[in-house]
Amino acid sequence: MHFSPIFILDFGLMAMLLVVAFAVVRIRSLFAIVMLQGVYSLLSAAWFVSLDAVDVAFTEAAVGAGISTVLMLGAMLLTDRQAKPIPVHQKMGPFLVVVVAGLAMFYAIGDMPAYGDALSPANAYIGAEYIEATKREIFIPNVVTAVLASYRGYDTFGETVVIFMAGLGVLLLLGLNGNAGKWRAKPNGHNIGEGAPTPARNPVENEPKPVAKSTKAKRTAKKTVGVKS
Amino acid sequence: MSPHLVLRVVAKMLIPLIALFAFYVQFHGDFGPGGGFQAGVILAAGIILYALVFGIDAAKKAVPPSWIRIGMSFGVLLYGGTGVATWMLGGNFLDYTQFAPESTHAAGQHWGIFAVELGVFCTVTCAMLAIFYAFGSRTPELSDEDW
Amino acid sequence: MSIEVLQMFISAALIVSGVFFVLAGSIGIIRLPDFYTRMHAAGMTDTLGAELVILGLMVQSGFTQTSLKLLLIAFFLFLTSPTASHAVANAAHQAGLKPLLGHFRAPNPGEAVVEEEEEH
Amino acid sequence: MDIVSIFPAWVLTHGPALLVVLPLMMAVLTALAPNKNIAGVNIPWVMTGGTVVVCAILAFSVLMQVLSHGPINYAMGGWEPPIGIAYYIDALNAPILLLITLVAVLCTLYALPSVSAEVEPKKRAPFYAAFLVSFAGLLGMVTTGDAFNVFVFLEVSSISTYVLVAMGASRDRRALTAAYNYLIMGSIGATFLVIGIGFLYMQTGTLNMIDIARILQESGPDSRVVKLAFAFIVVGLGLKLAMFPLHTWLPGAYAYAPSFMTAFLAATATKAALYLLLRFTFTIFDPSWGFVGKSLMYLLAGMGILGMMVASLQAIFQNDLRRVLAFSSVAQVGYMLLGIGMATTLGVTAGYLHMINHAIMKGALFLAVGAFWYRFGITQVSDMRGLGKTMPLTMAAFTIAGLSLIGVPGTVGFVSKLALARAAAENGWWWAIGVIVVTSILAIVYIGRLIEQAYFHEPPNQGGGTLAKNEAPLIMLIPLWILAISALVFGINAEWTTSLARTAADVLSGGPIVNMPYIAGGH
Repeated sequence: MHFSPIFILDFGLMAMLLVVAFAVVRIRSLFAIVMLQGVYSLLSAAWFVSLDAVDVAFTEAAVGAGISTVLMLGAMLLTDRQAKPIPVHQKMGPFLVVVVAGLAMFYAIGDMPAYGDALSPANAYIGAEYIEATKREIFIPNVVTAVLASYRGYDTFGETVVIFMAGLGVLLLLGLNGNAGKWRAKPNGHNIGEGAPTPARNPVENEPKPVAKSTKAKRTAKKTVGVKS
Repeated sequence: MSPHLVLRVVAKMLIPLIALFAFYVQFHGDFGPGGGFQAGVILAAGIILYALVFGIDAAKKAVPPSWIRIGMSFGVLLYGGTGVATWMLGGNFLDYTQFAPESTHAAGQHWGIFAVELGVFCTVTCAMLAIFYAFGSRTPELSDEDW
Repeated sequence: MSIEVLQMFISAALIVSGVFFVLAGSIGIIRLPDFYTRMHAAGMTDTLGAELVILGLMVQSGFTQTSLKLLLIAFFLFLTSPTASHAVANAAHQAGLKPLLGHFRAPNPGEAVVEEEEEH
Repeated sequence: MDIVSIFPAWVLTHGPALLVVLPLMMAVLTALAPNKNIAGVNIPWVMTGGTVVVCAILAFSVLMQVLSHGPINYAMGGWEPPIGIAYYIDALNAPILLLITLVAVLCTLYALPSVSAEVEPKKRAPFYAAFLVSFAGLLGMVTTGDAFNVFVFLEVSSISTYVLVAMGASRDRRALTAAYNYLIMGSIGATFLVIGIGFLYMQTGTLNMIDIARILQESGPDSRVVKLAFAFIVVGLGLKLAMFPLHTWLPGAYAYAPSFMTAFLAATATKAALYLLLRFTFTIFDPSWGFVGKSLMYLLAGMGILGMMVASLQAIFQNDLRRVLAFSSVAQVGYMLLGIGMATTLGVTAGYLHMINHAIMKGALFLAVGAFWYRFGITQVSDMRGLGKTMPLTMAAFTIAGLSLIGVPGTVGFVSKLALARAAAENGWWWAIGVIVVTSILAIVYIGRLIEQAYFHEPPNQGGGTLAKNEAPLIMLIPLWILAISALVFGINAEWTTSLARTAADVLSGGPIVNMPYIAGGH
């Protein structure tokens, strides 16, 4: 095993990813977690560059480190600044799943092709053909774009629909003006159910307080505490 | 005087450049890294920066929420419409060669890729803004002391 | 001395000094006592250190497209890093975070400097 | 063949792609449609209804074509597989396409009153759009012959389903937690699936299912990467199809989703995932390989049996009407897994048949429950008192479907349980027959409880007198009764459904794709 700069870079980045991932799991301040996730994204973007996956790195940097950090911060402002502690017994299940999945992957390492092996099936079969065929059939220098938009354009269509659906889902559930969730469904006849709210009761009455107001109050409360301490 | 004078000045300088970069990434995607996804995110980031610095109401004046649903749908329609157009021309779904079957340099492919990337761009920009507006609007406003 | 060697030396000098500032800034972030002073160190890392490294790289690549791109990066860093430092420090100030003041009072101008330790 | 020649040639060639693209495009247009009624016509509903009807016709043409001319290949973008994405439809997935589209037609019919009672007026257009996206996603999952495309459409259908489940929040706020739970579990499942597909790609270098199968046949089962891929894919799909210990998302999602969505989900979503499980285990992997055969027998059949027992018991102790049926769904998935786990032609036939039949009866049950809510706001079992008098037609359809769930002779439930028992006997799994009998008795308990409440109790007093008779509107009764009657028709004359299931199982055993060896009999 030779310690080329690329090798050291790869391992250094992976080690940093690991450290950041542990920090994200351990820390309970949501603000710090959001920031660390941005750090994680930037690190993985750097790692993708070292793997020569520039397009992926670009996406990761733009989406992971850029916009999702802002969106997470926006979401965090509406909730709280601290995560609630989770009792250990609730953590055991996910922990076991992670350990088992990780061990399974370790089990398979022996039969995986070597890192960067040009003759591995993933690189030699369709991968190589894409590179050849793009030159021959599409005439654009960026093979990634050719695969994404033409050879596997149908997948990208599906992904576009996923993004559309994400936006539509937000529109449906939250609304763009922050006033969703007040409307109540009513049965069309007599309501004799226990679970459903009766039509006689005023639905606004037992609404929780408007979210924005309560978080605001909480925030100012936190702030004064922060200054005093 | 606003405590954010510096931020405002710098943001005013940067936002047009961010938008320009988004379009560069969009239209240069055939040659360098990039494409509709990245470009859409970058443009949305520019608008979000505007919202953060100048307030979400100003951003809503610049990019009204009513555009968002239309923009999102338009993107998917453009993508799917490209496929429908290839159907009309007698090919399979998304078979871009139908646009210019005689071309030796795959002009049809270029047109098809251009159209679908534009569709992705529209959808991504508007979806990102939709999410941001939805979360951003739930606080009364992003007032100064919050940032 | 040929132009290449000169180029090399200038770029090396720039990069080394940039790295020095980055190192100093990093140590500063760890060692300095409070938020504002750390901010100072961090701002230096971002702005001066990074700018000098980029300048060095520009000198190394000569008049090429890469150099132009580096110039753009330098320009954006020059704009954004100080702004970011300013925004963070300003936010801390707005939120009411007081800077940590030392045990020594600044002497009035004209008076002799008397080193007088205050009681804790 | 006569029926095939009705359709124009273009539809026959491009129908499979149109089947998925049409609802997607219409979803987008529906999202832009006005929410208000124009000239008394509910525009989003008409658009949705038209789309699903056209899709049902297309699915029918696809099925007829597959049955008469053999499998359909369709290369997206004109790129032949393996370089491009291909659709591959044979007798295994064509019936599921028809099933999904027909259920969607019935559910959409039912949705007109149901959605106007349950969804905020200004959100109806995007709601229908989300439904169409979910529908298209399921169709895409089933039609595609490309392993990664499966994941893409799984995401398309899942994300829209999470949103639709959360839309139940206007009825019960717990819908939000249920949707969140579903989101987390579903995302974990999708992650497992995509990791598994990634490992398959690592081993074979291709994503086309047929190509993967060919390469795996050449290289053999010895690679650990293949085993790992299999494990990840089974776990991922297991989460999606609510295999027993991974079913925790299902009761909540079914209990709090809007009524018509619950019926649609229960009748289609797990079926599509089950189809994928069949496709992956039997076509891409090979049941004659030791690890595949063993996990079919021990894991799938074992978990199926456990699920049948435990979920049936849990169903007995539920107070929420839809939770009873949801736990029963988990149990019924167990029946299907038991059939598939036998890995014999008879077993797979029985599992497949039960999949179709379960869609019919569970669809009817959930539609009826939705009608109960629509008229009386009923969600709890104890509120069902006297429904036999107040909603006689709805309750009759509910009873037919309930009896079918128990497995009373003359209903579809009996047909598939009998087929399953036969397959078990042929396999020598006598204990499995015992389990089937026991769970059927448990089904008598939990369904009997509901029917007893409805018929042997007086309607509650409401405002002085007893509750007046108030039948569900006709447009809700029609789809309900179509399902209930088909539960009887296919129960008495099961030839058509059985032959469909049989052809599907033959596809797996005969293997027109590549000559897949297929284990027959027990091992």
